[in-house]
Amino acid sequence: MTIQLVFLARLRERFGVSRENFELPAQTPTHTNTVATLLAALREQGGVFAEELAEGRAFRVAVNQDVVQLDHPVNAGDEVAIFPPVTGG
Amino acid sequence: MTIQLVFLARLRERFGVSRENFELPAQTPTHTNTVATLLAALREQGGVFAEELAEGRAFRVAVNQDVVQLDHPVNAGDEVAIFPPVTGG
Amino acid sequence: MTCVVRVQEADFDLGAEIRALRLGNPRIGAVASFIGCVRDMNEGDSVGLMYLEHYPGMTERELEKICAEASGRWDIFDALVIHRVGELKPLDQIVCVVVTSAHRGESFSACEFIMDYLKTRAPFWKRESTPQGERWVDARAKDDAAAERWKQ
Amino acid sequence: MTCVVRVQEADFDLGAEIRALRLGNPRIGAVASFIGCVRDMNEGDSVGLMYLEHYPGMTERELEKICAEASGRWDIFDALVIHRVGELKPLDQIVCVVVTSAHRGESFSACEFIMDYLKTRAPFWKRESTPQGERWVDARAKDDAAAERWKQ
Repeated sequence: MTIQLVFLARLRERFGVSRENFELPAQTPTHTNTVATLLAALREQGGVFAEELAEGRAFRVAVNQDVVQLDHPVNAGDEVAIFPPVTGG
Repeated sequence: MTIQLVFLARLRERFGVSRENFELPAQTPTHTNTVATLLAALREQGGVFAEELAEGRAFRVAVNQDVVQLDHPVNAGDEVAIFPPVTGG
Repeated sequence: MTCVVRVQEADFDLGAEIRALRLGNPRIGAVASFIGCVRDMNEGDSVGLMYLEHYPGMTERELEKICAEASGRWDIFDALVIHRVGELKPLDQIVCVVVTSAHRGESFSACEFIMDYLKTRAPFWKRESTPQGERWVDARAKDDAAAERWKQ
Repeated sequence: MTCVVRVQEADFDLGAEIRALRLGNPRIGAVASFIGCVRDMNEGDSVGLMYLEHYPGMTERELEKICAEASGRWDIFDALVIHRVGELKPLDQIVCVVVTSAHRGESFSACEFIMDYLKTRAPFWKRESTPQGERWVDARAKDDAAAERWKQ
């Protein structure tokens, strides 16, 4: 299944991309995609992805523009944004 | 001894005067003038003074432009203002 | 800390006051401000004209004391208080308070503190004209409670 | 309750925004407002240009959610948030929040609440140019603590 990834601010610069389509293994009765499975798939790319998205690093994930936790489901067509803690105002 | 009385807002209107000199008995070794003795002297005038300055009525007293309590001394030449609770802003 | 207090009949322009305070102090990161204005309703009655009386001399001293207290409690750059007196009508501005600081928490707290103390300590009195005639506005217990909480 | 959110590169005029909100609502008795601006120093380094990035779409939604939460907690008439993005320099305005209400307590609380939540939830990121080069500003634990206190 295809989702749309969005990277912002420092992570956009580190990954060198702001928006891209990403292929996740299709869901099956025994495999549900969540933020956690997506992050695992991204880390498998190695390099800056493995580094910046390592557990314990400070980043946030929004699915369809709502900030969510690791167990939140990820479905085909979702927009999943990954970004550093916010620093506005 | 002479002090200067200032009445403001509703009390100015009720007493029909905004500023006047007032004679208090001179201080002696056994008699000290305070806000309390001044108020007693004003109440003795009767009428609206007795009514508006009765104990339990809501008014404030400032001596030389500082709000004070009943036991604050009053000396010759002091400016003593009596006014309702404030309602600015 | 700079403290400016003005008691005046004339209206004021909050935007211009803030620009003047900020001009030339690039350390200011936060500006909290408040405007109090005349509503056309109070205690259920429609209000026409309003008259604001004060105690000249004491008013300015009290406002300066209030600002000095705020600057003793919080790290702020400026405190500005403008309070109008005389005749006012619905929609008119009555008072503004502006506080500047490096970070927002200090300016918010100091601004609200100044307003709460101003409402209970500064010698201003409002007289409203209603369809039932003129009346002096009573002090509100709510204002005393608002000022009281800063004593904790 | 009216909630207006604007994310824009252009500067804003707080005085004009307040006048527009007050126009035609004579029930407004209190206007609390806040401006955040670029300081020329941050974390001890002098700052030149600053760049503000955001997440279009989500930003507006978050700001509207923050304002709706404020209006659920306090009795307010209007909440206005303007947040700038793009290149900014020292002394530039970054953000303003304006809240109107009948009495002052509600507008003060709602205005500070909106700023505290904005700082921790709205997807904006600051990148500063310092003499040592460009750097993304780190989130401040102090901001998380400020937002946390409203959960009591």
